[in-house]
Amino acid sequence: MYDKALLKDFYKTMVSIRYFEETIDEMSLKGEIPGFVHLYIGEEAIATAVCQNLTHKDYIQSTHRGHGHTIAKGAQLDRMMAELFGKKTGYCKGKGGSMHIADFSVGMLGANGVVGGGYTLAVGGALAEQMKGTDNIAVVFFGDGASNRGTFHEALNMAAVWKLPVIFVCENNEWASTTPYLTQTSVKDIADRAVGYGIPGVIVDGNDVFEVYEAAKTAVERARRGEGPTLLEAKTYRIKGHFVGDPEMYRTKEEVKERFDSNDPIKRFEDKVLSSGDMTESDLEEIREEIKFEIEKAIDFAKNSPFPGVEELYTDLYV
Amino acid sequence: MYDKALLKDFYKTMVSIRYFEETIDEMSLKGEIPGFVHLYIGEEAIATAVCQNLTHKDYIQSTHRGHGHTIAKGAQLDRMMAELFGKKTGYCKGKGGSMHIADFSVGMLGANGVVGGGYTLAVGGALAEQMKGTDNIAVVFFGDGASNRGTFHEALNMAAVWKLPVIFVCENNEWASTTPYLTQTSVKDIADRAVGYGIPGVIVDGNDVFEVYEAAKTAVERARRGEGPTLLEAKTYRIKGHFVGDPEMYRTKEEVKERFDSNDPIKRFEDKVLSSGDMTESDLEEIREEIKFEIEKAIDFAKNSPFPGVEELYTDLYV
Amino acid sequence: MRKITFSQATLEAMQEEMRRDENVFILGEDIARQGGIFGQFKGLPQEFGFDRVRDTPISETAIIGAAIGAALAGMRPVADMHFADFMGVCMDEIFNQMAKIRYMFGGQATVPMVIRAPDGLVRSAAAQHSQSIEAWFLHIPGIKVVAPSNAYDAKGLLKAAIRDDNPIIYFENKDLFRQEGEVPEDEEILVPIGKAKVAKEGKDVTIVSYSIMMQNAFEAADELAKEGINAEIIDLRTISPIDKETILNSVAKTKRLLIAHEAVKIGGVGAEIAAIVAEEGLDYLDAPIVRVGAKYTPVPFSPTLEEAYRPKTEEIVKGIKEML
Amino acid sequence: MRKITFSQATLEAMQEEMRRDENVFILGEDIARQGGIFGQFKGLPQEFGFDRVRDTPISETAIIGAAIGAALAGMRPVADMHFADFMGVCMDEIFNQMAKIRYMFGGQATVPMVIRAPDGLVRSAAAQHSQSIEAWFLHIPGIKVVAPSNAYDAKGLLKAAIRDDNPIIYFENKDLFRQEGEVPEDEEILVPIGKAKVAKEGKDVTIVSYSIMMQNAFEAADELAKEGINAEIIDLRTISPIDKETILNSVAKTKRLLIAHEAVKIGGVGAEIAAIVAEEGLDYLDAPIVRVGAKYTPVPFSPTLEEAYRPKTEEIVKGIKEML
Ligand SMILES: Cc1ncc(C[n+]2csc(CCOP(=O)(O)OP(=O)(O)O)c2C)c(N)n1
Ligand SMILES: Cc1ncc(C[n+]2csc(CCOP(=O)(O)OP(=O)(O)O)c2C)c(N)n1
Ligand SMILES: [Mg+2]
Ligand SMILES: [Mg+2]
Repeated sequence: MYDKALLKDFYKTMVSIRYFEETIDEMSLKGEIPGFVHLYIGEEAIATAVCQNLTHKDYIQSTHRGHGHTIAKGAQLDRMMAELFGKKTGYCKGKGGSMHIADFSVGMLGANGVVGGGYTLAVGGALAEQMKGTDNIAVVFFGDGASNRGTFHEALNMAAVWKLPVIFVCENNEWASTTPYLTQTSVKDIADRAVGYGIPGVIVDGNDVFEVYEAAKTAVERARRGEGPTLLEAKTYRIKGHFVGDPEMYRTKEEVKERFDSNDPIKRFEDKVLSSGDMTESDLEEIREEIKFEIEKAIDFAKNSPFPGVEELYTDLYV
Repeated sequence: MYDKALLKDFYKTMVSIRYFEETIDEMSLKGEIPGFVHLYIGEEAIATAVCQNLTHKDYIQSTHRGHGHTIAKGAQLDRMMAELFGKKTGYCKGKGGSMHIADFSVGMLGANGVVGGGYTLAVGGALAEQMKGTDNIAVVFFGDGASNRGTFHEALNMAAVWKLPVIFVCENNEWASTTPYLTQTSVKDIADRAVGYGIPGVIVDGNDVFEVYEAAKTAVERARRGEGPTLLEAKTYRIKGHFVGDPEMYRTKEEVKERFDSNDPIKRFEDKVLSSGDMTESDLEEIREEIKFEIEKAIDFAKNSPFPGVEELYTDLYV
Repeated sequence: MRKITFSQATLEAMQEEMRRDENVFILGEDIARQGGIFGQFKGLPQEFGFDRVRDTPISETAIIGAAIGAALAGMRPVADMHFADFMGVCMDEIFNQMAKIRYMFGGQATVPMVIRAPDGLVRSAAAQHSQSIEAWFLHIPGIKVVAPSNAYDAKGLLKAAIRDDNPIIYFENKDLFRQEGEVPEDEEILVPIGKAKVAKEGKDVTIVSYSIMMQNAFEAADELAKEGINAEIIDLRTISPIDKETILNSVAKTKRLLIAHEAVKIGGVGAEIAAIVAEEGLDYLDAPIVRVGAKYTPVPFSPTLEEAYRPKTEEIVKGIKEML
Repeated sequence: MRKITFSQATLEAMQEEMRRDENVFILGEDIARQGGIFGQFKGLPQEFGFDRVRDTPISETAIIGAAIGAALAGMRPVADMHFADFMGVCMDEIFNQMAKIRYMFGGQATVPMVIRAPDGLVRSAAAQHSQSIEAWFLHIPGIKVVAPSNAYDAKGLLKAAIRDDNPIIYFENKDLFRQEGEVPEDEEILVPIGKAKVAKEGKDVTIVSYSIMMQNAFEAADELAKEGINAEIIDLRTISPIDKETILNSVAKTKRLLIAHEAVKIGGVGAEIAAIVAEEGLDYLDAPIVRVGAKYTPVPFSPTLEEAYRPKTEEIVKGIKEML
């Protein structure tokens, strides 16, 4: 069904995100990475599948939980790692960190420390492309919690009424920090909110890279054709604490383990491609080794890079 | 069907609003009323019918177009008029004016110069009553244009998820300033947005005082029973310019005249009660005379009241 | 020389910049169909189309957010705020996104956009439609802030702002819109951002002002001239970054400083200017600094109270007389 | 005396006030289930229920709006902002509604509410989670602003704020939460709003500060004492309204003034204080005023840059030495 190159891409991206994050989880707990770090482990299929439909000319707006989006959009692991370490060689020269990671060269226009801060910026990116007459599009990722910010409403209305090429991807991982989403969100399916804007609202299994890929593809094609926005809700689950160091008093370890064991998107992918025979165990192993090696290089790069000097405090403030 | 006292109330309120506003339209054009003035003429049935279901213990949050809501909630015409004139005897001692008219003694918690500023305050009023265990409720009026503010979304979600006794009344008069609502609003029926919050969304003919009354009654009872919010969309039409002095270059006089002649809520009421025989022409005439007299008194009161002295600049800033 | 209104001057600035660069566009509420509350956009959609002169929903956060996003995507948006008072609605977009994106992302981005913010008192518009809030933005690194006091500067600062690659807030006083001023016709007018202007030379006292209060400054100077007091007047033009040098040079000469703005005195831009001089020019001073600004209340509606609230020429005159 | 953390002090304030008055309640994101990022709400829902200690959606405008509405309806809400940085999201509610409702409606309303706003630098939280923005609110009539510097004041100011009938913003520095201070156990602690405190008497120079920078002020004073310089330290406690009298009295005595805060120096609270003294106490001054504040950039992430950004004790010491 899917050609092997695509399958390899899926796997490579998902595994890159997983290994990258497992590493920074460790580094962050050891105190080598400063600041707040939010992990995407268990949600890899979403960024992977959505971004697979995008080119570097398309834009994405990300969240506080942005490593997955950044990797999936095509950023290099070494410069990402350096940024997380606060080093001068990082994408943001150490000024951003995990919560503000960005790689403009591949259309990744930034993680965002403000929940719900990305919607309207994505609308603006889409507006620019519409005005320029390209078929480039913008995608904004956001959480279930973020879906209750007022910016959601303003952005969806504006995008819908102007038929902008923008896709709103809700990563419903059932938790907003310590809040189970249903306790503060008035609809079970956030995709239902599409009705209020007269646009398609689509629900997918966010841990099935294939399902996300197909739905995203439909939305992306629609946007490129000039038919306007789509609200895509990917159902998933937050495996890690809200941030590295979260004591997670609000749920049990068992609940998490059960959800992960039964629904790890990478495992599901592996099972599927192995049983269909589309990939072999050694195909997968090869990719895993390759990524491990890259992560090691990235760590070396980050560790061996210098911190920015104080003389850089005032650079990049104004043009 | 309706008892005569209720019919009289409907008529009295609608005519009070109409005459009050016709008077201030004139006064404002003559320069006797300072500041921005927005008229509610042609939309009287909505405030009238909704507020008929409320007591002075219920709260309303109003808009920049707030005279109708204020009168319907039970404020006195003389103190309102004085406020519009900027006089010391006004409800806000001259500090508020038309855009900030309020009468806390009857639960009218203020017009608002910020479009969409009232939603969340109404939510708070409803929350307070819920916490206190009363069956008082809050109502917020807002326009079609205001329905695109982010505050709409945050307020409706919060109200829905907490099952607060608050009613969101959209006065869809087809215009937001110079903007025909469909050019900037992504749904034809704003009531459809209720789907995104899992609450009832109800559409009524806003120029039919009876239809609004019944729908509001259902919503009010639901709220008082603790079953949560309703989004009520009343379809109407803005007869006057956006503000007094608006050159109205964006639509024709003919369009407006046709819409008013065919659909004046007061005329529709008169036709109905006369043809049903529930009221007589002299019943109506008596009420009209009474209101005219009251308006004259209100004008006298306002004109003869003093302006606030400069020593009042600093009063009422802090408790 | 040709006289045009301040409003017309801003319109010409838009026209010239939109003709020069097709990436410049403007978005805001009721700007196209209506032509702007102050007529400041009249004719623009007819020349540039309703795409580049774009009416929006009542969604200030989306207006500013979309402008930021479009700027990141290579456009040069101008976003109209309708009334400066509504900047609270999109304050997060302004201070956490627009102002920080370039720095936070290590210079990867430029955010060339202008926010047009009509501010100030206008006949009894009351608490939520009359404010001057420029001081907030002085305290936010990453933004530049300008405020013209006359038609010439209105044109020159707006054109310069549109060409600047940084995010800029352009405060335009609502009462100035209808006022006329000299603006030469066949000349490219660009007022440099970051430089104050000595609007009148003098030797006895320095008055620093900007926007509409410049008129009070001139009135006060005329008044004082009758008594032989020769005031120097500095028009700040740019509020952030403040042109310290011009101010300090003037105070070095005059030994006295009064700052006047329409915004509330406490915590206003005048505080920063006074502080700069108290830090870097204290020895110049022969008299206490005086600040003139609005009283510390929300803007009241009633004409009598609005007048009491408003900072006045007499306060400038009185303040200066007390220094001498 | 008993020592407790700043965080514990705020918790006790909440407990005592919620016990005293059933109309007091608190709402905010992740405060009940989590107990607060800084543990500052631990145990509250267990005692007062999840109704009065209320987790909310991620909807800052609705949180503040609902608090205002509830206050109008007779409750005494405390709204938690999670991070002060998010106040931009609900700035309209804060400055156009909360601050103006009483005045605009001619005194018909009271708005007894408290916004708790954790602010300041905390290990590399970066541009959007590290800011100190109290200066904006000084410029907004109708609000009071307080900022405790230690556990005792944290308790006393929070209790006083909850009892005050005006809207109050309570800035609590994130780095202070874990620090301990002396707080007597069986005593009602109420710190009066509007009064600064002379935290240390001295005669050679006045240091005005508040919140976490008070610690640098003390460090600097110790440093200076070694060289025989005796600094007086004023803890502002209330940022709006500023207690002019205490400041002016001190400067009259010491003849020298340094103001230190963690917020960006330009346009900060220090500017207003410097301006007050340049206006009303210029003759007292024997040396230029000095302000110490953060550098004029967004807060950078990297530890090296964050350190460069942060205002430091040495700057206070150096500033004072240069005065003498
Ligand atoms: C405007 C704003 N409010 C609150 C926060 C604090 N905060 C950070 S992440 C988060 C939860 C976000 O939940 P969700 O949107 O579901 O994303 P997830 O973390 O689950 O990926 C909160 C409340 C913030 N950063 N910005
Ligand atoms: C936040 C905000 N944005 C813009 C405005 C300017 N404005 C005042 S009324 C109005 C139109 C409102 O339209 P609608 O909500 O439909 O109410 P209507 O005037 O039709 O009753 C606008 C744009 C404002 N007052 N507040
Ligand atoms: Mg989530
Ligand atoms: Mg309307």
